[in-house]
Amino acid sequence: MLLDVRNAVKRFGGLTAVQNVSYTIEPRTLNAIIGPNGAGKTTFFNLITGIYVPDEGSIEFNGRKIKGLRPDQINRAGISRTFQNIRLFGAMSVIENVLVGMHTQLNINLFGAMSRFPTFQAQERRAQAKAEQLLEFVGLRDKANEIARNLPYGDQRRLEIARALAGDPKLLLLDEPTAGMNPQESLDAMSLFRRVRDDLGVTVLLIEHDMKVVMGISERIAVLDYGQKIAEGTPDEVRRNPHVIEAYLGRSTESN
Amino acid sequence: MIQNAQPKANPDQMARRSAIFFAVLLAFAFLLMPWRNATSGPNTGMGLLRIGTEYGAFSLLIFLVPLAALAGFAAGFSQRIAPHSPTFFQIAARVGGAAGLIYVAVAMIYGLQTTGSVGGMLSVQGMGIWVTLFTAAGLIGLTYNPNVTFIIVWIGVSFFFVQGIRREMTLFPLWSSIAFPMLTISPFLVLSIKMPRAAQIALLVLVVCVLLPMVGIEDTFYLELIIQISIFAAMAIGLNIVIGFAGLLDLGYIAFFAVGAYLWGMFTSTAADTVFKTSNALASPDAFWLFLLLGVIAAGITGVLLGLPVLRLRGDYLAIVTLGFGEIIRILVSNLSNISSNPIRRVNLTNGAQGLPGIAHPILPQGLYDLVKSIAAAIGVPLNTQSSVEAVTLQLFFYFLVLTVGGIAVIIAARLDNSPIGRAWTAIREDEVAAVAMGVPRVRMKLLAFAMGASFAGAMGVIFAAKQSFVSPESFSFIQSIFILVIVIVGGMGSIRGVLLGAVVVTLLNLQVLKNFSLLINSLKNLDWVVPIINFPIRNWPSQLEPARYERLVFGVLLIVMMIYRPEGISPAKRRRMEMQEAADQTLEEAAAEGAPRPGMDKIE
Amino acid sequence: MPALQRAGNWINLYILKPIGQILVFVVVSAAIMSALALLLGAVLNTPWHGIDLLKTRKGIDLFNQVVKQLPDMLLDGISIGFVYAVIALGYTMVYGVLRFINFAHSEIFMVGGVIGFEVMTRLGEANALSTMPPLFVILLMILMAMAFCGILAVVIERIAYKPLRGAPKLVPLISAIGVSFLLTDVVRAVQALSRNVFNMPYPLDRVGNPPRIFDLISFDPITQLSKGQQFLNPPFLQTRIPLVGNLTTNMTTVIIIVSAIIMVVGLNYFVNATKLGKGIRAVSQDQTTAALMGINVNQMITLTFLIGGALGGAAGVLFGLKVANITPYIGFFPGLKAFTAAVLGGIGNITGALLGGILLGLLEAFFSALLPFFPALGTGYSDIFAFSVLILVLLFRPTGLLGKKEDEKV
Amino acid sequence: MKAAKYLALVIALALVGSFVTAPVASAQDAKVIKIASHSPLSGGQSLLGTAIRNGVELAIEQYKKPIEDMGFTVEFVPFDDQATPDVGVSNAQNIVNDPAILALVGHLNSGVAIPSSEVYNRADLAMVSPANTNVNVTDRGYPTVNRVCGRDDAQGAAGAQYAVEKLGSKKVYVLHDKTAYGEGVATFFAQAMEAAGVEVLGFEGTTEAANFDAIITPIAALEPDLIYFGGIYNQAAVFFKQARDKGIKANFMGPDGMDGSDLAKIAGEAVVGLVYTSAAGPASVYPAAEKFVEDYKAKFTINPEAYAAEGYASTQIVLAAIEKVLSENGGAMPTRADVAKAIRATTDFDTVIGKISFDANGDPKVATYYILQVKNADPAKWGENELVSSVTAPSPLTAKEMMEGGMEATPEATKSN
Repeated sequence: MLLDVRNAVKRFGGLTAVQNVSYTIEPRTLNAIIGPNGAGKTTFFNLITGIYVPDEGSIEFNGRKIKGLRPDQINRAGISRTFQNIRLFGAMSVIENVLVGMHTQLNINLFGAMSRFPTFQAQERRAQAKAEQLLEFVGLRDKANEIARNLPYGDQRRLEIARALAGDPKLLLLDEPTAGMNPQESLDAMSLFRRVRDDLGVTVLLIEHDMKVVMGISERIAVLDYGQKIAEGTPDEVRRNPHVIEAYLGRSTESN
Repeated sequence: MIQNAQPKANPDQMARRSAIFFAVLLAFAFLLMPWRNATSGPNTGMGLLRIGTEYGAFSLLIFLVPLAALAGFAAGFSQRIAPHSPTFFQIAARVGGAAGLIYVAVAMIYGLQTTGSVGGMLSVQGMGIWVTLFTAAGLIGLTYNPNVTFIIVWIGVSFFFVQGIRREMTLFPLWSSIAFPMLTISPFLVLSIKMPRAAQIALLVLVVCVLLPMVGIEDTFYLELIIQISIFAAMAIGLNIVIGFAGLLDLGYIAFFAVGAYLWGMFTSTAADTVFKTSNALASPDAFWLFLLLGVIAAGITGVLLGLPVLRLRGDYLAIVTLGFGEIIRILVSNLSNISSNPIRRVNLTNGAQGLPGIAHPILPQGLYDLVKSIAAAIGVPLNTQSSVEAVTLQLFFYFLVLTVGGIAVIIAARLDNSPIGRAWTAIREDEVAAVAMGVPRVRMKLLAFAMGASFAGAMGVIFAAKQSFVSPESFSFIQSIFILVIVIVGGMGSIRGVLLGAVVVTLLNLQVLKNFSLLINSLKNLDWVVPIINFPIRNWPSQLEPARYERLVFGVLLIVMMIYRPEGISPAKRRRMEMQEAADQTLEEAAAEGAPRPGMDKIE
Repeated sequence: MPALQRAGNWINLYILKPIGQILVFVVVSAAIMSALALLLGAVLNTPWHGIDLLKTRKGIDLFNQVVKQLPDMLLDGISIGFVYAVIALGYTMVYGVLRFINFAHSEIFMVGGVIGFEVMTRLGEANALSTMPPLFVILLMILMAMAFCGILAVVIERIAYKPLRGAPKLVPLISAIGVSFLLTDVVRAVQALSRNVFNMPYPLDRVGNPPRIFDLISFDPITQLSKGQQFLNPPFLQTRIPLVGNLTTNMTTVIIIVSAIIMVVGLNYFVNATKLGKGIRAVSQDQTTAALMGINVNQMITLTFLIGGALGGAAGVLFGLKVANITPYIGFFPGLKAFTAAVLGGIGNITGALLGGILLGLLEAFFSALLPFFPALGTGYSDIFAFSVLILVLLFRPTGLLGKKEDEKV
Repeated sequence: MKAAKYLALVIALALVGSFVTAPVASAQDAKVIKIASHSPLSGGQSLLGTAIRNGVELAIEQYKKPIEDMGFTVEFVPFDDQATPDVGVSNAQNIVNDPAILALVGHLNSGVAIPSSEVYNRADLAMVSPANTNVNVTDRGYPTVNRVCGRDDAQGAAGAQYAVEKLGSKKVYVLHDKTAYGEGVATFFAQAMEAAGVEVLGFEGTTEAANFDAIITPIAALEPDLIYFGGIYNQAAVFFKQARDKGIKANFMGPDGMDGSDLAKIAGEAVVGLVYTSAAGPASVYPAAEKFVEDYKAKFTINPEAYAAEGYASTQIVLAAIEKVLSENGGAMPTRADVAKAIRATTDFDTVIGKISFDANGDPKVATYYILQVKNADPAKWGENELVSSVTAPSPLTAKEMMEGGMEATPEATKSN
């Protein structure tokens, strides 16, 4: 088991955003979390990545307790992510963005940076080469020196993924990675997600609204509603689950 | 103006640009060069404006050439009036240059005549030879690279300009505050103009290690100015790490400077007996180099100590806390003169508001004094008294010391910026949440920024105390922190070159240009000058409005104007320039959407 | 009847509630500070062995001293605290709308003090100072200063800040520093040319005091205002106002506190209950959305500066009444303190500014008054303690006491 | 945009050109002697700095005649040190590089004077200080550094002696402004008081300039019979006024920083009865002072603030020394070293503030400290403050010489009036 969340609870004031959710992920799988708006999906991501600390419950990653660790420590442990509203370092170049993502992989040494010893320079060269590889992987190689902010929307999404992959994560969390894409771009993105898993061996967990994407690539799907996990299983299982249908079609059918 | 020369500029444009500056600078040279000779005796000089003498008439003649070029340029520039004709400017520049050569030949002969020796080549009187060298280099440059011509002529002219003006001249304040800034910004011009790396380094070494010290030996005020510029520049580079790279607003930066200054001061002041109740200073002057290192470390640690509690804060909260911290350090040094329960017989650490007098400077080897003395004699500035030799040598020593330390600071800052650390800082500045999610340890990186920034100020503090030989809390007030902040912003936040340029501009403005303006008015007053046209005798200017009393006002106005017309700073970092550009573009779009006729007038965020 | 009821609600909501809130702030912070001081007095009163820094002066009963000084310290702290609060309102208003520290506000405050001086002196020159009702004089001073400084702030905004909107944060900050340099020197130049003075003492003793008849002949307030005339009445501003028991305070303190309360309540009403106030709040939340909703953003920003400047001007007059002398450089420290107060309370928050001001005033009064009893420390350290408290508060509440935590949506 | 820049350049050039043609030719051949003043002309301390500057200008105007008769032009150059050491030192470098400047009168702040005078001394440029009472200014023993004002140690002691003997103080509270000057003189006062067995209830420094409430509260609680304020009057006045308003009945006392009519203008009745020490002789002792005040008012339309007279006196000494050097060397341009020597040799020279002789350190050999009392709240009658006592104290160096010569060296109090 790569990720093991047990009975996670997160409250904001009176609102319980995540309610007693348990969730596990096997290595090298493609997973999705779906749910209506406000279901607590992003909050769940934030719990895993350490931006919020769960009020109750435990989170284990790769056999190690990560609850209470800082986001950068969790990243170092091997969980990387993208954001719902793209958060690139807008004024930096494309390749610099990827290099920042590599932070945990580099030996950060003040005196190395000041003295530029050969070891430091070699490391920089390696990092540069690896970043270029990653850009190649997501198809941005020829835009390496452009300023991130000037990229078209789809490219920004892909750059965010490249940046997230730069830290050699074991688990990649994608927060609505195809939001705002046209069908062709979505298809490209799906193949990218698959390649991430197949070529790089990275486990993927994504939040997605686009059912075509979700059903097309996910091996397991969990459904959140009102902060609770209401269903989990293969795409087919989830598709047929009455709770899910209810959650998506609204509660009007439920007798009051 | 001509910095950021884009490689894309077309050759005609380059030639034109170069020609115009060439013409302007030659005009300056003609105007001012000969004055120097005027001092060797009454009416023996070749003063351009001594119309009636043969030289005067001659000079006036060749002065007209570049003037004609100028006029032609002004007329031809606007394409609506006449289509531009680059060949005209090239011709004008060549004619001007040729005229310059003739002029220079005359000057050279004159220089040799007056000194009568080849040794006078270096001397200020034999400047003709120098002029020849520079002009020839410039003209050669014109044939293959107008930019090189331009910069060589700029350096040459500004150097002679500085050398040529004398304290005795009535308008000395005016000339020196044009000439010296011209010379001090020349390294930036060298850096900003595209040319072979070797040429760049050669020109930089020429200006920084030869021309500026030469000027400084003759007039130590110039050395003082460069030393202060360098001290502020190194601090501004440190602050730039905190603000420009890591995006943390620090309003109490001067505190770290105080840490370094008091570190050296407390241990070597002659007041050490009141400080530590010993009869001798605790550290010998030889320990200076050790203390320079200790200053770096102590300030770095202080930076971490400040950083630890404030890292949770953002933006303006950080600003007020750092401001408070700066005040705390200042109040501490002014209060640590009494840390026992007996108010009168006190245990004294910093000598309070009295300040620490008699701080030691490092002892220099005797050979250095002799060397400086002989160099000075060689360039025609005999140092007669022992105290003047000492004064000049010390100033030169501190000049090269701050230059070295400042240079190291620049290199470190540049290397950090272009390293994983610098990238992490930029990432934190751009988007803290995303940076942390990418594994950047926020706290450690911010602490590092604080510590690095502080350590530069600590080193400069030690040097400052040794140079001033006296420190008191007055040097570390809030306004000083603001002064450094102004340097960073005016120069161009995030850009190392910009910050250096900012230090030059702001420090010169404060210490030289504004003061000289006051002095100029004063000397015009002494001369009973009457302002032409309005016929206003300047003597009647009320003393309540004496310019010396309103330097701050002028400084304030300049800040406002600067921020309005060039908010990204004089030489902005590429990233910043882009951000500003984007803001402007947005405004344009908005304006276009609103159908506003004049874009950029009414910006809405 | 419903109309009356509505009026009742209105009074409750916009008058009584804020006043109640102020009262609670004052009482609670005063109580906490007093309790702490008494506690410390009791604890440190016994010889504090070993620690030289905490030794009290010989022959001083610290606890008794605390008890003896307590009423004075509270009054001092509260009265200066209200002045800080009024200045802090200016910082907070502008910050709330533009997210920008208006460094020139301390100079606007200083100009307010100068206007107060000018009004008072001119009235004195016209022999009106002594014959007009004192409260009217003070009202006139405050109103004139408010009008002038409000307009001044708007002009400054137009010239120095407006062209910078949209630029990075630090750019208007530097511009503001430029403005503050400019203002001090302009005031100095104007005063030097017009009156040839640097110090601008308020002729406080003359308010409401007709001097004896022969003093009226050729009265020159600058040189003669403190000539030692025998006044018909005791100076109005020195009138003692009885408080609890035999504790009294003077008229100046009462005027300061009352005017400050009126201004806070008025501002509270304006911002929360009027249409313009809602506009300002909308702009402070989100400029773009506000503009889309048909709010004239520029107008609202101008209005904010007008109000902020007016409050700064009023604070200048109150400060002048309190300290009796204004110079062109007087603005810096109160400005700094008020800014600190605004941050302490939570910058951008009107009630926060008030709470921060009162708290900072009390802190300053307590530390300044009690530190002299520790010979190894002394008054000089009071600012260190004040700033330390600020840092401590921000450590536990990073957005100030009443500041709302801005949760970033991730 | 570019066109505008170039155009601006052209215009600038044209302006420069027109400037050049204006006043160049005149005064080029005349031999110029410049005397500089160096004090804060901008910022919060500009009031006193300007007073020094004005004093120097007035003295030059009035006494330059003999030097100009010898074929020199005497010019006055004011410098603004902004009360900041860095600016002071930078100006100092500017000053020493102008060979025409033969002597300098300044500074206001000892914190600026000490580092700046290091620069002057290396260039043999004589400095005469009108206001730096800090002991470190002259105790370094530089041949170029002199002062006409008293020393903090002697002044503090003189004040203390009067406070003990005449005011009969038993409990004193000492306050200072946390400047080198204020803290220095207050320290010596407090030490002298304690030595005399007076209880020092408190010794506090504050930079507060406006609201003294919180500082006054503990003073009121301690009930001293004398409050000493080591500082400058525009801060002290506000303090004294607020202290009286708070019902404090103690006597007030201060050093020569209290000597300014604005003290009475701001504090009014509160300072009537205040006693202050001053090294500058009052008009009743030095009649020349009266004329000085009139001339000053006529020229600058303002009352001379503190240190204006000292600035004037310093300039008198400087000009006399230059004149002496000129008459000795037959009208050649004097060297700075000669001028410095002549200034140091000043003996029994009559200035507007009294007779001055310098000792080997540049201190006045014998300084007389006048103790004056404010008699009237009317600032116009500031000049009528009553001289209640005077104390003559030799400088430390002179005292040492006297000791070695076996003479009586204790300060001697003389009853006057």
